[in-house]
Amino acid sequence: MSARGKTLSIERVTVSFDGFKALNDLTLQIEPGELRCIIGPNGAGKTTMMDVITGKTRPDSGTVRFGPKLNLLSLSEPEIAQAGIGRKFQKPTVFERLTVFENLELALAGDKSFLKTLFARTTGAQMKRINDVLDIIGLVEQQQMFGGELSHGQKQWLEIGMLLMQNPELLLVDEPVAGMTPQEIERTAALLQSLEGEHSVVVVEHDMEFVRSIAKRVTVLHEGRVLAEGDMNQVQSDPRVIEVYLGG
Amino acid sequence: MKYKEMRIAGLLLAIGMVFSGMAKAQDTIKVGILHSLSGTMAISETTLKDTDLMMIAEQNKKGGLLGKKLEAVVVDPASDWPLFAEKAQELLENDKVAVVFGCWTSVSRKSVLPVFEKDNGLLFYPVQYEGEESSKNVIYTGAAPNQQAIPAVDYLMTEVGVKRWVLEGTDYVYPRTTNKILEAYLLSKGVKPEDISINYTPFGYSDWQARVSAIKKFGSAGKKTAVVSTINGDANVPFYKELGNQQISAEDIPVVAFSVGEEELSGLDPKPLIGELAAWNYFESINTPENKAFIQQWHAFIKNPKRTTNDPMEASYIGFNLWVKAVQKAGTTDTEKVIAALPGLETPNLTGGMAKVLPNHHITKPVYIGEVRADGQFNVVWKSSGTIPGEAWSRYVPSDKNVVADWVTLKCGNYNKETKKCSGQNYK
Amino acid sequence: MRPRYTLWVSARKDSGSAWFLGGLAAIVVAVSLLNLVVPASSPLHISSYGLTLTGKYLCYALLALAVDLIWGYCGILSLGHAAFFSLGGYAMGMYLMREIGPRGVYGDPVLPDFMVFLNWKSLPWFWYGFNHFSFALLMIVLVPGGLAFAFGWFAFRSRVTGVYLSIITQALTYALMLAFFRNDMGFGGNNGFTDFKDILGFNLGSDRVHVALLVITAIMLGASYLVCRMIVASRAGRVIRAIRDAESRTRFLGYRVESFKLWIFVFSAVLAGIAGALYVPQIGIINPSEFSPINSIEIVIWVAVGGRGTLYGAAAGAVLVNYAKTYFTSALPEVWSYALGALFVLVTLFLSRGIIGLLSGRLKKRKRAGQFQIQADRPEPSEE
Amino acid sequence: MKKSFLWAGGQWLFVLLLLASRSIVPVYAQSPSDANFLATLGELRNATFDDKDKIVDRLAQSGHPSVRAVLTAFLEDRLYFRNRDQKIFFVKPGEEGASTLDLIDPLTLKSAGSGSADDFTKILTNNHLRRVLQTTLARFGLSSPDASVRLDAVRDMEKDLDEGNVQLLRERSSVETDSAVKEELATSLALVALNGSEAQTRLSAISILRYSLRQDVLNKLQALLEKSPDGSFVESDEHVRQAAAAAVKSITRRRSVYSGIQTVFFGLSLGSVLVLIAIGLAITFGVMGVINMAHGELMMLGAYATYVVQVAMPGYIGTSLLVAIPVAFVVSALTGILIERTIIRFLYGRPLETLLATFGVSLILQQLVRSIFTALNRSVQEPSWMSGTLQLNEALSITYNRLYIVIFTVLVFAALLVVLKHTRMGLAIRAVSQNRAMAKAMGIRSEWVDAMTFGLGSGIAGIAGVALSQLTNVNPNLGQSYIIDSFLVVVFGGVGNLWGAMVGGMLMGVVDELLEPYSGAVLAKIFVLVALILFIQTRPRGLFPPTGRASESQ
Repeated sequence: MSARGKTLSIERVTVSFDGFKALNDLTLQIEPGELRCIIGPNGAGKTTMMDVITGKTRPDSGTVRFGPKLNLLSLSEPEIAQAGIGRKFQKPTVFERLTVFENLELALAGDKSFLKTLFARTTGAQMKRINDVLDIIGLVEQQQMFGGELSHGQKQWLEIGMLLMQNPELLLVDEPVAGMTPQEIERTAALLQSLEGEHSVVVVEHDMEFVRSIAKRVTVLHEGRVLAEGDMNQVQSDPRVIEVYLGG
Repeated sequence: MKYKEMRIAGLLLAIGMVFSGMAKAQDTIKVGILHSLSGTMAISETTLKDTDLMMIAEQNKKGGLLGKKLEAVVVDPASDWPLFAEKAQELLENDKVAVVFGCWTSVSRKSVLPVFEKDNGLLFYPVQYEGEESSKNVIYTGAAPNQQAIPAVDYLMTEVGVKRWVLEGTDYVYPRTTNKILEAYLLSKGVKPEDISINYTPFGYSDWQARVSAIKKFGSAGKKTAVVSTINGDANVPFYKELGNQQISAEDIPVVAFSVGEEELSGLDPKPLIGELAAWNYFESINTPENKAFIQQWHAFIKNPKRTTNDPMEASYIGFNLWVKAVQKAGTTDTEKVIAALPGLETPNLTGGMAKVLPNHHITKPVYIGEVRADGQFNVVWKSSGTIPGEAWSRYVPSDKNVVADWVTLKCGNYNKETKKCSGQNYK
Repeated sequence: MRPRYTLWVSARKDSGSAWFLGGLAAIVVAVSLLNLVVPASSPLHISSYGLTLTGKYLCYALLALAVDLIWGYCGILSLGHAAFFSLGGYAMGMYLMREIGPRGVYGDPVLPDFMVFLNWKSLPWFWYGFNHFSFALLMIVLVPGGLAFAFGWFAFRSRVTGVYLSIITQALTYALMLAFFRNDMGFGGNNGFTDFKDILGFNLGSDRVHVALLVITAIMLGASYLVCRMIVASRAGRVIRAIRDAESRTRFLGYRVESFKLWIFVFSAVLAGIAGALYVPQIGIINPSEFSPINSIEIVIWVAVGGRGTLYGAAAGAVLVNYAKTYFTSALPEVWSYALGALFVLVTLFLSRGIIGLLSGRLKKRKRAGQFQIQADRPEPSEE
Repeated sequence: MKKSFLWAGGQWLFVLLLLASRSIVPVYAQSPSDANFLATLGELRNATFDDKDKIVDRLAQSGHPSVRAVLTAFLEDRLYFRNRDQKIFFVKPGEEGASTLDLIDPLTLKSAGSGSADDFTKILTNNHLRRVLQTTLARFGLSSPDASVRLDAVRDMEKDLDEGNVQLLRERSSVETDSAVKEELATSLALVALNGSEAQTRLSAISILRYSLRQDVLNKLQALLEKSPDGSFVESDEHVRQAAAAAVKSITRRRSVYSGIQTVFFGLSLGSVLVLIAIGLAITFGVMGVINMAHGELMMLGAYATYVVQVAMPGYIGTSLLVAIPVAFVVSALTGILIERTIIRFLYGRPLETLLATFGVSLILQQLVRSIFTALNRSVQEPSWMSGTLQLNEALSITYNRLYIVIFTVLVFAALLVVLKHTRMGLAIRAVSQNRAMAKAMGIRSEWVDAMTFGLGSGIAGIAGVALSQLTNVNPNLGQSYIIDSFLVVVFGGVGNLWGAMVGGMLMGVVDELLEPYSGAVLAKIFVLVALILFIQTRPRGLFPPTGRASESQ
């Protein structure tokens, strides 16, 4: 199986933490512009997979390619981020002692070396971009509040906003709607879908309702490997999946 | 609320410090005391602070000086050398003290020296030291190398028949100079270089296992061997403990120390050390009326009949008495006049004989060699005939050969008899 | 949008700067005049002791500034800054020693006294060049900077963080202390350097020279303050704070955390070195105990007392604590450790944002920011 | 185990008081008169040390029954004369510095009442004289029923192998039964034989000596191989030289092996000190994430506790040390708990703040001790069973106090492991350190656990203090000199890992001691520090990386 034309292709990746295989010969591909949902019980390896892609964890074996040839395993976290992969953590991590505005500003795409940032001036275009995103994530009012002062939901939004600022080719979104109100969830869904097409989006989520509302294609992970893949109905009718979810 | 109050408290505390108490009443003669009361040197120096306070109290009992009471100004340079310089400056410029008694380590003296010479102050320095110095503004009442080290080595060579020497010291200027002088001296006496082993360890060195067994080995070459120790303060206790544990008795390899006295011994169990030697200009065990009186006075003042006395205390005692005599002679506390009055003055030692201020600002001292005995005191096993004049510059160091210090006629602390030059002086 | 943003920044920060720079200028001018113009007889006269003391405080303030930059803003607690300070000091000291020339005790035209006394025949190679002031200046920057670069390069790349970093910086300064205590090293051993005569031909004994040094120190302090201010206000400054708060998040945004840390660390080390270099000629002695790890800890405490993460606070803290030390060691020589110890405990317990935090905390009580800062001192949520 | 006479002195007197009445083996048979014995003794009063030397000899020759008692007393500084009538007495042992002396009559050896110290003058000895006295007295020892006393006697006589001594040794060797003493006698007689005129005697002497490990034997043999100034060999006979050369070779080889072993032991003992000062910290710092700058002062308190206990129970030095262990633990533990309750508990999760606060505490504790005990060193005595060396053979001896400290460290470490692994408290401690919230949820009173944990760590610091009191100065700065090392050990080993502290400490100790002979103390230490810095680069979390969150919370 070749990785031609794929945005992301994970091949036969195995990660084991002292004996326990978090990822077991996992193989997975993401098409350009695709919105992919990944579900699975706890310990299925969802977060570990994210870690491998973003360079946080190095696999024992296997390859991870981004675009036609870029080998992610040889890159550091910052390089991977620069290459165009953005990540939102499961537990929202924004910079608590920076303002919402500053949080977004730091996420701006562009040269991120020390000297450049030392003399960087925020250009009008960048200003506009920041304000657009502020509008999208609905934090215009709170832009001078500290990250730490936001509600949980707002933090989620802010972090998504930071993703948008990076304007990455591939977004990895880990449990975006945890702790959100139904309205917020709806807006998140809308937002993610709006991204579909120009970005590839990978969403890891427990909330089945939410997944159903956005997902075209769903991958079920179990014990570190792909258990089933397909649209929501196929997946949910798959006996193995049912077994895992009910049994697990 | 509790927080709020504490915060205010904190603020007040802060403000409180911003107002320092300065000028005090001027109808007294101020005497500065510059000894570390905290930090590593506190062990040794606190005692001298108390001695000075005792002497001042005594003097005031006698009605003070020139009809004025003496007022002690005590500061704590905290064993921090730059702080010594700073505190010296404070004493001289802010408190306008007439004289300062202080310093222990050579580096603390070196650090205050420029201050005393700039402000033309007067310092009495009460500790045995390496020499190589004579300042217009300092009176050295401790032993110079020729008043401690040389006699000790002589004793070991002649009386004990030592043929092989370990010069063991802490790595700083006093041991280095002393050992330099001793090495030159030993070689001049025909000791072979391979029979001299010189070694230095850092301050507060506590793991002596390897060193002591090395000494043991060096000492087992068949020739009578002795250790000349210039090990400083803290490192001594573990050193002697290790000697005891590796069972090197004084009969096998005697150790003669220049910085271990009654007070240091009071810090450890003397039994393993019986017979170890020390060379000083004073021993508490020396039985003279003056000494008895001094010891009683000390016990009364410190309210502890067990506290020992030691050599630097005597040096402080002598220094204080000399200053008093000088002030009385000059009829003023003006430094210039007092310094001029000092050379030639005499005051009795606690152990007999007179301490006389020499033109080189050092004094004459008797030399004693003692052996540690079971009660932590010393048996005097040798004493110099009469007193020995202190030499600022050692005749055994080539570079010093022609250098003399003379503040009476030459008015110079570093005068080269050949080149007729006076070098290394700071005062105008 | 933008103007509002910047306005808001200045509103939040620069009142402090104004106070700080103004106060600094005022102090220096006052001290200088009271020393030079007012006659010694007058009670208002400030002795050269007061002069030296002020100079020392300002050097320490600069040092505190350096530490606050990396600790307060980048979250790197260096327990080794005394090392950079001392290295700068030694570099200056070596120049001053060479400057003594033949006026030393042993009158050797080239060798400093302690070398003559150790029977050294020739100058060790690492002393070459220090007879030129310019070379010394270069070394004052290069030596601490170079060491910091070498050290930081490894430490930050291998992601040594938190307590581990603090402890190995401590090991670094400890090792240097031991090394400099050795007489064989050629840096004067325990005595270090002292008894300096003059600098660039100006007699170090005269008050005028000390005033000049004081002014220079003040200018350096002010300038360094402004540079630090510029750095922390820049985007890089925000990245640095981001690193402090959530290091790996910053990585995922594409920032090379180690290089940011490294540059800030080096810059801070250089500032410390300069502080040391200014310290030596005013105090008149430099010796290995300056390397003592305890000193490094004390620097951190100045910053904490003043208020970390506010540059002027750190500087103020340095002056305050050292003033307290000067005062106590004379006023209560027997028990001053109690007072100082208690001060440290109280400050950490009740003023976790330091004196400045206390003051500013009152000013913007109603401001959300004000309240929030207090929460922000809680432990950072450990990542993922 | 060799015991110098200074220690044996006490027993000596008793052995002797028993024998005194019965016959003592006379040195040279002749019946002495008390009168000229007293007269000779009297000459000691104002003789120079050289004269005293001769006088002692004459006394010994006199063969008077009480010679031994008198000379022993002289050796032990217990010989006085009364100023009033110049009469000579000696006093019971263990009365140095006492104001009244219990007198013993030198002739009858019976008690002769007592008198004030001021009325008496001590007759002084010096090193040389004491050496003479020892060898003299050793002759009496030769016939002691106690083999160890005989062994000491032989060893002392070896130090001065004059005709008389050699004669006595020969006689003894013919009747000696104890193997150790026999061997010793053989060696020393062989040493004498080396100077024999017959090449054959020298050869046989060498054949005995080659099995010895003694340094002086080695020197003697090496001397044979040297050339005298005129170029000719000191030892004329070719065969003897070869034999000597071979002997020297084998002796040096065996000695070097043993000295290697010794160096390693030095390392372990230094290491065990490092471990001891670090494990307490491994708990407060490792498990709780508290950077306790007052750790050193807690050790200091332990040391002072030892001192106080010892003062409180004079005459029971040995026991007092054992008593001190629990006392020190309690003292330091309570202090620790106090610190934790009043200060540290407000600072959890902020390790750097704890550093600042506890630094303040350490200043206060130091000053406190300074105010109570003064800045002077306090003398903590060493129980007799801790001093001296374990002489494994002539080349390898291990000092007891170091040996005990190694053992002590291992015991403390083991005890700590048991507490943490197999007690409820230990379980609670580990639970809280790994997941505070969860532990709370499971009903563990984390407040209480924190206090206990900190108490435990502090208490162990106190115990370390007990050990340190046996090695170094007991003064207010004791803590300062160890705090940095203890932190380094913990970080090197891996924060929060007891085994890490153990392995790390021992490793640092051994490396240090191995380097020292070549580089000298300071460079060795510097090398260790640099190596440690580099090591942390490769393993940023130490030898045994921590599992708990303790080390990450900042």
